[in-house]
Amino acid sequence: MAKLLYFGRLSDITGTAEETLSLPLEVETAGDLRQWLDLRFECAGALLEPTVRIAVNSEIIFDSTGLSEGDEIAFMPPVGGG
Amino acid sequence: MAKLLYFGRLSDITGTAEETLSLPLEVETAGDLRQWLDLRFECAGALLEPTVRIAVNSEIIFDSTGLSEGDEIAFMPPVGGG
Amino acid sequence: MDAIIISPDPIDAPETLKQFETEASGAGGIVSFTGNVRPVAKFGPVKSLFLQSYSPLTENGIKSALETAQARWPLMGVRIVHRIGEMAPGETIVFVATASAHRRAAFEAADFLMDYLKTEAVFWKKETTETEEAWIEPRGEDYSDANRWQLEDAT
Amino acid sequence: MDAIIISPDPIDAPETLKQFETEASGAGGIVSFTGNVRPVAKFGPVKSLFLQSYSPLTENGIKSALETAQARWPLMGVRIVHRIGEMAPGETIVFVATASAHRRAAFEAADFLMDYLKTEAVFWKKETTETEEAWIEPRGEDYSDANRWQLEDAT
Repeated sequence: MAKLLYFGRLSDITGTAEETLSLPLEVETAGDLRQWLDLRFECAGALLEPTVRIAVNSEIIFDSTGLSEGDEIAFMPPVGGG
Repeated sequence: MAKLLYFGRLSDITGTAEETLSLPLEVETAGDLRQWLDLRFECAGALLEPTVRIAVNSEIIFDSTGLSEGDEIAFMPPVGGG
Repeated sequence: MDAIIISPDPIDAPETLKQFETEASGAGGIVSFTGNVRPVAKFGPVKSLFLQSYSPLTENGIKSALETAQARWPLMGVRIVHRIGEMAPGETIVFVATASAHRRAAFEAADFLMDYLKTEAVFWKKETTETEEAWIEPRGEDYSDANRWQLEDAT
Repeated sequence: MDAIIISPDPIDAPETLKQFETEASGAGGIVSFTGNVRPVAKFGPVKSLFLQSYSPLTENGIKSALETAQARWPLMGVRIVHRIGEMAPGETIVFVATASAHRRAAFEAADFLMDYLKTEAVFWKKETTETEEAWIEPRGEDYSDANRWQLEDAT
């Protein structure tokens, strides 16, 4: 199982801020997961935007990074506080 | 009679922060007064420095400005607060 | 008091400045920035603002920005307080204070930290008005403000 | 509260910020600068600092700088408090606060006003240490800081 987090406006699109699921066999990298989730949620590319960064276990990673069961995977649209 | 004010380090040189005196006949302009006072106080040019500005009745003036009895004449070395 | 605080508790900016000035006594210059929830947005009066963070990314990023500021300017103290959760118009979202013997250092470091917080700190914010809820992302102006510091690095 | 105060009374910076924030409520960003008497000078520990002004030149000059700032930046409020007379190390000499809907405007206006106060405001200051009394005039750095604003005017 992996824990998925959708921050900011992404939670409006996915309808949830957090979910736990088993990664499908065909999902090996973070990039694969983007594609798979974008289809699953019918996001029309919202999860594919390059400004949406992915963090795995609290580290920003590249789309080529491999994923493992047990990972906490966060989808982060552009950040900004203050 | 004119009122003379010496601000900042100038009062250390003149030995007074304020005095009242009749302007000598030969002192017609602010520049004349600088010269006359510099000799009188034996300032060795301290009052002649171009960074020392003169204000007459609360307005910064040029050395060529004429002086009158009743004026308040202030000698102001470089300013700065904060 | 910790140099960095991220919390849902209301921020009392003057009180925080008071504590900071006591701790940074001896500094010739202290600069503070207080950022408040704006009362009016594009689509009318603001009802509330929601700030989301992602621990420990948020904390780690701010800590790293603070260390960058300390390496770049001769600071005698830095304080960063950022609120998260739900807040009302006029309430304080962020308070930053810097202390230095040098006036310019205190100004620049506070300015730099605010640019970081606005464009790089790991927060998301949602503004609620009468008619809608909108997630607010940095404006072009915020990014160009932040880029000022990178350009200087290169020269 | 008046926008400009020049007085021998001690300055309570956090309290002044508090009053200012109340008056400037609705501003998204508030910047403050607090300048304190430094504890140590070139020639050892400072015993006291004496600030001399010349009324109404001092007031008129500061008023004019404040108007320049208001014309140049979209400010919702400005506060300038400057102490005169005798003061002790650690005590506040000057407090400046600016409020604006725009963060950069608040930072720049406060920075501009401090540069004015440091190099052009009509004050003279004498620092007393164990061994001597010295009148302090602006440093080259203060003048170059102040010139930043003139250079920008020309472009």
